[in-house]
Amino acid sequence: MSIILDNSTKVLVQGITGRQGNFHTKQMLEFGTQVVAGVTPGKGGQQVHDVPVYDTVFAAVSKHKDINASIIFIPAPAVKDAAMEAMAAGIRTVVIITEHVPLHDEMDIMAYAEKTSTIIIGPNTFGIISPGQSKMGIMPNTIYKPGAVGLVARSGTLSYEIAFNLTSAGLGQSTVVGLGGDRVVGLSFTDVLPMLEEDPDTESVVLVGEIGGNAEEEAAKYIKQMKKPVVAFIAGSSAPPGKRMGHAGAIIERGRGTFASKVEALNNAGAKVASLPWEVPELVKK
Amino acid sequence: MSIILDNSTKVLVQGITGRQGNFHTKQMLEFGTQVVAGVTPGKGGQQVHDVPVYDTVFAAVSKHKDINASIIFIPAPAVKDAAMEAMAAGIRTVVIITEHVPLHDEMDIMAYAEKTSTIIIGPNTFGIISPGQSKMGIMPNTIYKPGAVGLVARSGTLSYEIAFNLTSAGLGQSTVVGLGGDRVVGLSFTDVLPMLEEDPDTESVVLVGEIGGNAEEEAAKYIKQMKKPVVAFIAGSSAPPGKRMGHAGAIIERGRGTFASKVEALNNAGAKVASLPWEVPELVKK
Amino acid sequence: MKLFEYMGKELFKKMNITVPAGQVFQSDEGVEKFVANTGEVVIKSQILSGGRGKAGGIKFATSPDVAKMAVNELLQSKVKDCPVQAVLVEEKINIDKEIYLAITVDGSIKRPVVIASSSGGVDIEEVPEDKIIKIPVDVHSGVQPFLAREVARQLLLQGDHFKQFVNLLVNMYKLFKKYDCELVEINPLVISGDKLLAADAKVTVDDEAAFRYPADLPVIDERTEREKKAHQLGISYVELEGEIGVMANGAGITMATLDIINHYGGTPRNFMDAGGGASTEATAKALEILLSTNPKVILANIFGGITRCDDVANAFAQVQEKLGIPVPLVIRLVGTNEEDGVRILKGQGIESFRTVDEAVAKAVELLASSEGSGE
Amino acid sequence: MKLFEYMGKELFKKMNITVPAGQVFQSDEGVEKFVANTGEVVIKSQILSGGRGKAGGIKFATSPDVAKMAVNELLQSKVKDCPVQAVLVEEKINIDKEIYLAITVDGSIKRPVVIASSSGGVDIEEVPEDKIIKIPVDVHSGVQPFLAREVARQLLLQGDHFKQFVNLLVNMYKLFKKYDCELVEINPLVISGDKLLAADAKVTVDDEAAFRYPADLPVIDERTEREKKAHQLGISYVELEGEIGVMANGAGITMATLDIINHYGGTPRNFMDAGGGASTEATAKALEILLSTNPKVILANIFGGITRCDDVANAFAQVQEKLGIPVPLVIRLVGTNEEDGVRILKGQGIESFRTVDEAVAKAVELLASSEGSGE
Repeated sequence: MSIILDNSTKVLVQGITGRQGNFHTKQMLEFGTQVVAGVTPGKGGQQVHDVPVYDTVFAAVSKHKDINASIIFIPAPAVKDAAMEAMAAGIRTVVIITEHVPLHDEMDIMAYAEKTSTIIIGPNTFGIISPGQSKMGIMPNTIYKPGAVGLVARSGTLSYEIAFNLTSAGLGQSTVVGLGGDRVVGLSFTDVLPMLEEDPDTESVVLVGEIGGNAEEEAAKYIKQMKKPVVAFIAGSSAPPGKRMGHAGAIIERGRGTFASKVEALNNAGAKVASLPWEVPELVKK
Repeated sequence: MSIILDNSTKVLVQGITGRQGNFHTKQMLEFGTQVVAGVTPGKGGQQVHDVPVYDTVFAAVSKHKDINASIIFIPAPAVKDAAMEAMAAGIRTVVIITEHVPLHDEMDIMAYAEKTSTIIIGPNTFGIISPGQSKMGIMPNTIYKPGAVGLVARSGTLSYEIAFNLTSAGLGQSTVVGLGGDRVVGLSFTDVLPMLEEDPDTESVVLVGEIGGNAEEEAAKYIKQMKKPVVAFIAGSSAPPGKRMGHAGAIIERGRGTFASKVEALNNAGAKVASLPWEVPELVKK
Repeated sequence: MKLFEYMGKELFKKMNITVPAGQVFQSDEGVEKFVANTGEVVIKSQILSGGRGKAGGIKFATSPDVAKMAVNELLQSKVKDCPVQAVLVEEKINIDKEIYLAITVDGSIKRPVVIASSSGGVDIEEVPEDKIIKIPVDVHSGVQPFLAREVARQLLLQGDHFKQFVNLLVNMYKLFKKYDCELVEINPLVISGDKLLAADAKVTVDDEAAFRYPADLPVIDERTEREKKAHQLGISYVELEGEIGVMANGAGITMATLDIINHYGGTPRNFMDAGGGASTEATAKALEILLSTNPKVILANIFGGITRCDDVANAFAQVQEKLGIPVPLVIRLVGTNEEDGVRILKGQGIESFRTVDEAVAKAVELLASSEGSGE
Repeated sequence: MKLFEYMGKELFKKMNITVPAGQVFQSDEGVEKFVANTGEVVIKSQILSGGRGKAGGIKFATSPDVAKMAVNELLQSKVKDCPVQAVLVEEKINIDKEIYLAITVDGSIKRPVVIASSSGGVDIEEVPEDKIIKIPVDVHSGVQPFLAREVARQLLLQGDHFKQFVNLLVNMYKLFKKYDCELVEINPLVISGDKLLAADAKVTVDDEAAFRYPADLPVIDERTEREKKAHQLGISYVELEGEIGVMANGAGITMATLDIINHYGGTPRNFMDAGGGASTEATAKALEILLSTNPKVILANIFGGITRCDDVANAFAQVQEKLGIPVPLVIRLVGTNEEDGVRILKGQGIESFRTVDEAVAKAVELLASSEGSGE
């Protein structure tokens, strides 16, 4: 088992003929993901790595009625349109890899997702992976192994670092979810933690957060009532206020979202907070 | 029993200090409606017929937490705002009396109603009445009596005519609903008929339709499976195509929504269709 | 409010929807020059009814002087009973393919709907259901490019036509929203070489939104003077061609009253919904409008609710005293303050009835006798 | 992108939000004339940091010559380390009451939020939570008048102020949407007699929406030349004040790398997220930017995924051969094509590590010894 994504998920790739879409479709297929169709307007009828391409999502889903998830590799200005298209066509899990999506477009996407009860992962995420089953995303195929740690992170490469540390320490993962680095993203810690808490194949949870926003503080409220052990790592202890550390969300503004407030909230909730990334596996094993 | 509205419904009047709002608040109170509050921006703190007035709907519902329906007497240009306000404040039954509401505003209202699962009656309706219990609307207080006929109509005075005929013939009513005369309105026949079918106190149903649109044809599809007898009357048998007969919806355009197609659909569905208004009571009694 | 084709095309141009090169003329002044610069042209009479082509309202010309003659001919003619007050002279375009495209409101789903068909150029009513593409629009998101792409795909458009169509439909929806439209129709939308051109334009805007029409929206009024006057009184009034002048209070009951007149073999001269709660004064004015149409009989069907029977009766009494009512008058009066109303009418020698049945029967009987008497 | 106060106020005026009469000056030319016509004025230095009042960036003047002097003084000064390049001279208004009003984005509820308080004029952070009104906005319907009325009611506004406020907030939201804003803040919104005036303007627009900024939006850039250059390369780069030049691939891991440097007692000179999948060429350019800041040590933390270790290693080799790297270099290299990468680096005499732990420890050690050596 796993959350959101498993080996039965039928995946559509929006923007499949682009450089990124093409490359990662190959990676996903190699990992075992069931990529059943792709979409690029004007390229309908082509094939990419033997995956049929359609002009619109409606055309794809009318041909492949079992499509139940979509991953978007589309330039930022067109992401809102692509996400709306997926939702309007009835797809209820949408992973948006693209970075630099305008904030107002993100809010529009999330409002439509709320209305249609769609799970959005991202934008600006590495995606989601259930090792041994399937992945929708751009994470390297090699650093994960199946196991019982659920990992949820705001940031990409940092989560690779931690997954790599876990795997090296013999700790496999049930599902790894990247929430995305923007100020407005779809799933948040408080959405994913309950799924992991209920997933029978997840025994412990690792949360990788960062400064900015109050997602970690909100997560702490839920962690308080969790039965499964939670280990957390928060990036940005050294970041000066007012500077955006790459992610739109990772900024301490008006004194909110500091490292200290997050660590305190997580500690109070009973999570073990690692000071350094490589301490995470030890804390999980305890 | 009755549908939508009964003697426990707590009613808010939006636009209570206006000429219409004031007059009909009095009428409703006399009929027994529980009007608990009113709203007119800038008039908060006043009273109308002993009903307290607030500046905003939020203020009214925070004081009267049991408000569960609102009736709107607001000039057409501000109706969308008023209806959105009621819905945003959590009120889930909204009756809009106002006529001349712009079509695009009506579509916006209905989209928001769908999102919030709100029952909208109208715009351009006489409202809803459950004789012996409560009314939200502008219908005369005197022509109804409690009974077992459910009456649903697109048009106001014509429904009075028919209710009056029913009452005169000794046939009381469970609930009378006016859908409103505009092209886009909230509740339609296909929403109300199932409610009447399930209402234990309704024994038979009278449908008062008119030319234009396809609401009666849609209704016929549902009537086919109804257990309770249905009598229908359709206005507009003599109307020439292309002319709007007062109601925005009552127009035969592009050959759709003709009298003949409606009568045929209703007959085929097993409804008895009266040729003249005064035939309705006889057909109900049969 | 329906807009003339040329007005619709002005709006199209503002919203970056391409139309053929053209110019509108209300006289022949400048026609020759325009045609000399343009070449072969089509000359279209600007009327609000459809089917003007079959009715002779469209002419073609290849030279300036032929065009000038055709313009004059059309401007002096009536097409489908409408005097032609303007013509639109446009470059004649090569038609590779005609598409039907419209955005309108579907009351049954309470939202806008995009309607399209590869079978353009003919009345959409004549196109079989399965050749018509219908896609509802979520008003919260509007017509996003993805929806336009799906329509383009179903229309089997390719390459550059596909891209142009997507922009066109997105802009067409913006126009639909911006001008509070009930209908925006392009029939045909023409593929002409590498171009996509709106060869016709039907735009209907919502009368109820008049208070917020953008300043650049032209206003046209095809109502008669009487209809305008009634409108100012808040009365819903439509002229018909029969004999009995009708007044009632409520649209549905007015419609039903006309039906009942028909049932009894009479013919209504008009639809007049005097509304609910009209005062004595307003009712008197409505009655004056009725009288001005010289009906053979006047029938009022008043179901008093908000409307008070005594107010109505007083209005009739007032008009009779002031102007005289030269034709038979039949009034059905029931409801609020009914007794007072009946008494007032009786004082004026006007008979009233309690049921619409009796009243209409009486009106038709009076009509028959007035016609019998050769009046 | 933050806008200067005067730019924000230009947008306010376009959206019918009233601001005090004022004029912006980049020299003293015209100041005397403006003040002669206006009377008592306030002169505000246009900088992007808050708290300019306490820092001496605001002056008052009652006469033209005093105003001219104050303008010159401010234009020659630095406020909060920013050289003042423009001043806004405005009529001094009587303040009856100050309100705080802002629209911003609340990431936790994924929508805009209206924030208001009767305690205006001070930093909103200093206002107790229970004195702050927060109302989320549904992006589908936006700020409708009803929402603005509720805010006005909670602010206890009355009569004409109430009505003006409703219009102002509705327009403020339109501005927020139209210009893709992250923040529109008016602090204070001033009640002055019967008027409601935006006495300050803080507008921040979303950098990611730059491709669709309306043409009338001014563009300002407070980034350093290096930051701009990095931005053009698609690199996220922020200058800091420490000693170790840092490069990593990914925002989170870059942040964590800085944290680890701190943990070991070092200080980072910059934040540089070179992104995922950067080519040899792009990585070489990023490294050149790093070198231009003259760090004492360079630390690269590369977790190969999409990024290939051999590409990164080749970039370092290239730069070393072309320009030379005059400072100690520490590289953590793991993941895709790791072995190739390590071999290439070894060929250049560059040591690499498998864990970030070792790499950072080494970098800090080298920093200490470089400082120890008095370099």
